[in-house]
Amino acid sequence: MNIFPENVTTYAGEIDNLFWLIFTFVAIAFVISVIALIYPMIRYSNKNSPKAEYITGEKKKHFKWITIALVLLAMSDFVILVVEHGTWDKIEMNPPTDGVRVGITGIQWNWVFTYPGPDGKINTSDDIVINEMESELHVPVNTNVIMELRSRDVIHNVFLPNARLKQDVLPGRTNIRWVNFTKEGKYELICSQICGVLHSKMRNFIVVDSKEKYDAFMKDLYEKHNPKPKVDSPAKVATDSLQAKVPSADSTAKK
Amino acid sequence: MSNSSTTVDIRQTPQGRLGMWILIAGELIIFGGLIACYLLNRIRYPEWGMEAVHTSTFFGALNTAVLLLSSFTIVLAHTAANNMKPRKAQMYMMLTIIGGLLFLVNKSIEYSREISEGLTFSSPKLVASGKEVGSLFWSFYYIMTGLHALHVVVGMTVIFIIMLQIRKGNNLHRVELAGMYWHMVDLIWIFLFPLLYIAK
Amino acid sequence: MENGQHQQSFIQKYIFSTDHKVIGMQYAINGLLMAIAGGFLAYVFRYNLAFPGKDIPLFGQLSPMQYNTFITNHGMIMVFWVGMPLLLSSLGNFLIPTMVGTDDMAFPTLNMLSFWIFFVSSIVLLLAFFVPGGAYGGGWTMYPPLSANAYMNPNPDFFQALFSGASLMLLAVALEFVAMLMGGINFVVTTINKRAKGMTAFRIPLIVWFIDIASVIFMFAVGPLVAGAFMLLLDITVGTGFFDAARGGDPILWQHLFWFFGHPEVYVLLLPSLGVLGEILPVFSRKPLFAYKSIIYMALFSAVLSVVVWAHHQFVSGIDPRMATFFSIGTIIISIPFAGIFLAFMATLWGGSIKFTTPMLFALGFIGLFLVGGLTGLFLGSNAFDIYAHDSYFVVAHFHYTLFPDIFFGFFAAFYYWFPKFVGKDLDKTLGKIHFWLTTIFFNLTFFLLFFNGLAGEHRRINNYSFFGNVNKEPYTTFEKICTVGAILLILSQFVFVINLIKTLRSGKKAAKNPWNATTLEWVTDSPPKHGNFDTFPVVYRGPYEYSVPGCNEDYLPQNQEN
Amino acid sequence: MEHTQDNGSVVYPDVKTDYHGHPNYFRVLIYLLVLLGLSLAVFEFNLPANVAIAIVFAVAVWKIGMVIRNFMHLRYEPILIWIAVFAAVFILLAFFWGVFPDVSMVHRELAPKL
Repeated sequence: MNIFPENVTTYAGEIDNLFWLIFTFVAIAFVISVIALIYPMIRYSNKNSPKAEYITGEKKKHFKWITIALVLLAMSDFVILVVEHGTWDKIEMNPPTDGVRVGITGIQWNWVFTYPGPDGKINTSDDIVINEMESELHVPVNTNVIMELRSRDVIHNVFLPNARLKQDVLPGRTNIRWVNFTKEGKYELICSQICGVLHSKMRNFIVVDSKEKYDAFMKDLYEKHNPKPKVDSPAKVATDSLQAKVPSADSTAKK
Repeated sequence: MSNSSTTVDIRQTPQGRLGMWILIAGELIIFGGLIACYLLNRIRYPEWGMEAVHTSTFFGALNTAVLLLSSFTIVLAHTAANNMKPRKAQMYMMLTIIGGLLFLVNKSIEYSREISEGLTFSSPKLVASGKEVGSLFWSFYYIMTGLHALHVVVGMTVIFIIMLQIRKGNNLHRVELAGMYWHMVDLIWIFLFPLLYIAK
Repeated sequence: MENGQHQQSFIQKYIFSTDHKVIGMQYAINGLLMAIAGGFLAYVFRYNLAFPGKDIPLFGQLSPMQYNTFITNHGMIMVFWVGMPLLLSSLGNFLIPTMVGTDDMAFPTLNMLSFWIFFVSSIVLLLAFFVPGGAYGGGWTMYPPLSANAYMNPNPDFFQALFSGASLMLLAVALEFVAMLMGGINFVVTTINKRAKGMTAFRIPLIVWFIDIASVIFMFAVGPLVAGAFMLLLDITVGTGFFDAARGGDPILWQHLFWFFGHPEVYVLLLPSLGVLGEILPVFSRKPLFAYKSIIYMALFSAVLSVVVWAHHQFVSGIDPRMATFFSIGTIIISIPFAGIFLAFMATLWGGSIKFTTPMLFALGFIGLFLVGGLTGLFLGSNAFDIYAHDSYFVVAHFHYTLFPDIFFGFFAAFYYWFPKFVGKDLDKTLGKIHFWLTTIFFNLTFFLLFFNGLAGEHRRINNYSFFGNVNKEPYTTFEKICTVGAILLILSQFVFVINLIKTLRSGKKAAKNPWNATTLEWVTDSPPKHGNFDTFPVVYRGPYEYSVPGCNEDYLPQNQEN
Repeated sequence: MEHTQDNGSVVYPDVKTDYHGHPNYFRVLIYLLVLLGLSLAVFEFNLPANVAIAIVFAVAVWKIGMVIRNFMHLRYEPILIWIAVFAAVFILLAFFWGVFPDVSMVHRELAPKL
């Protein structure tokens, strides 16, 4: 059944499978419960059973049915927890550390993409920043893409339906999430946390290129923007960090 | 069927005290939530120690002593009320209110000193010197002490109203309830004192 | 006992009354009026979703800002101004004094004050629609920095900021909390202190237990959020930086403060409704409530657990992943006591002699629909799947499947059941059944398909989905339309209820003292109970659910009947 | 001072029939003031900072305990009231524990320069 969007990443299938696993348990529980609800309605209706029995339910003989059901529920809960923890562990707790790094920064109401300069790191002086409406982030296929997620103003949420990934971005902290696309194409990157008036229009794209196309794209990008190589002198670093202490003008403008 | 006098009396604690305890538990959680937020940030920013230096331990200690003494007087008012001495209870309640006023006077002297030093929650001085994290300390300082001062005012009002009510010797059990609220105000301060004035 | 029959002026008797029944009525009326407001908002934005850009009948064009405002206030109103007054305050006020067998609440004046503060809070909330800038439109969770910066003026003066939508909403919520705190203190103290003679802990009807547990959860969990609301209010009005990352604050702290209360709030809404089921199912099955004591223990257990599961609303907020694991375990564990309670309710039916009256239909409908809502909670409770489903229509469908049966089915069941007692007239049975079937059918029509939209990747709080490729295709656009049609029909079918109400009030038959042959104490007194409830205080001899006791002439044994 | 009753019903405890006992309030006050002095004097002893702060907070908790037990007469109250007060503490601890990793263990980062 194709009730999910097309899955294009290494872990999207896992999340879908997790859904079907839970769905199996839930469907069984649902069917049993509905039978347990409907059957007595017919069997013990006023017509079919004019006199009720006196059952308080405190006796072991009667209460055992609930105990059995709860033990079964606890067991399926346990299975669900074990399986889902594997997926959680893979996606959130032990993300890979090697791969292409990109920066995604939420502003009202657009996603700003940051490609690393020649040093391969984000948030350094040689970054290439793309801040256009409906812009596209190019990433290579079959490679770990490490996304550094930040926000400039309010809380946004990076939502990649095809990758089954959702992550809030908060001002003041960096969240690192990863994704590994298995299929080339153009996918949506949506903001799914309400972020103001034009929240509904906050949508950009991730374009997954083959390795060759991606290399060519990066080469073009470097030529066009000509990122300055990073100056590593200690003095520069010191002034950088000093400047960093002063908050940007707009974040305090309200005050 | 029974007669009415015994039926409503199945109780362990008089209902006023019971209600008061629940209210106090609720208030403790409100303040506790604020204190928890402060502590979480205090642990996060060790540099707040530099800001806490500016609070005046002397005034803080003085205020603690004032509140402890006023707690003492209100509890004496409660004893007097128990002994059916409304005049004496009123006197002790008056002393408690004076204690509260003294507390507020101290507090306002403290505030004016700090504000004149430019230590406010949106202090341009702190922000300009790159110590905007320090201004968060002052935000917490003012909100915690301010909310507490508000409770002092409420407590004083309640004590004053009840002081008027017991004039004719009825409603004497309410003295204890007002006292409990006042003690709660006191014990919140007991915890705020080391938090803001001593731990530097 | 004190004689309450002396003459009172109209204002004393019906407006500033300290009588718990009048206050219960006031809460119910206020709640239902707010439900009309919430329902109208729902109609407007649902129409907009199905037919984006079209003129909405009775409203006109809906701008994106208005859309945000409407969804935000729909959530706020339905949870805090409909669910809370209808289930907690109204039922608590009506039932606690009558069921524990006393004349009034422990603190009647406080009780009156509670309602009037609540009334003011509803006015303040609605007032926000008419201030410059409009009501707040950033989601009912009010996450800063969006809410802290909601007033767009860069240098707001204090009063401008205070009368902005965001701070009015905060003020309204804070006032409502004060009202509910007062009510909660009253409920708990009344139950503990003013019980009738012989009313021991395990002879108290389940609904009284559950309302008290809910009140205790509410009073204990709301504290940090009150502190947080104060902090956010200062952020908006005077420019402190508690949630401003640039100045060392932390937006995630608000999320914790909010959900630390926000999740227990779900149980605050759920428990009174479960209590209603606990009263109705035994009466119409003519059978004791299955495992009454165990149900109470399970509820207490879940109450304790409810304060340590809150962060499952924040799985994708960037919280520590280890904590997320813990909260996931807690969330899935808390399903067990609630499953136990529902199973006990279902087991009550077995071996009974079921009469399908209107309240019973609503009670059974509640169980059936809540089953869907509760089971889909398992998907969202597991943190790995929540990465995908969070903030999607799956969540929307899930919480409507829990909260709608909870608030409305629970309330209607209680309404049809206790209306003869507290108003003194019999409601029309046929219209009641029509109301039930229409509500059930159209409710499912409205929300069931949204599960699929959510799984297809449709995220919440968007005013126009034609922008998004994954969901701007068949069948999802049709699903949206079906949902809207369902929502409109759902709202229209409530007119059956209104008609029934008007008809009954005008020409209803006078209700008997104990029309359902129930055992609890409220049925001992007249319908409607007079001021002071009982002629003589009842004495209790047995538990609340003694139906079909062997060797008994009648099939029920009232609590106050000596053998 | 017993407050439990023989047949589950008590007379309303008006102020004459004393509902609970009374500790020696003056002694309690002296203890409290001594403890206040101790928390001020701790820093004169040249203890390590952590130990000093631990002592100060221990003293604060001790003082709170004294006020709540003696002045507010918690020591004479039934178990239910103790549960209510400790539930408040439990809830705050739960909150603190749940938020600690997210606020106290995360270091602030400034907005990226764009």
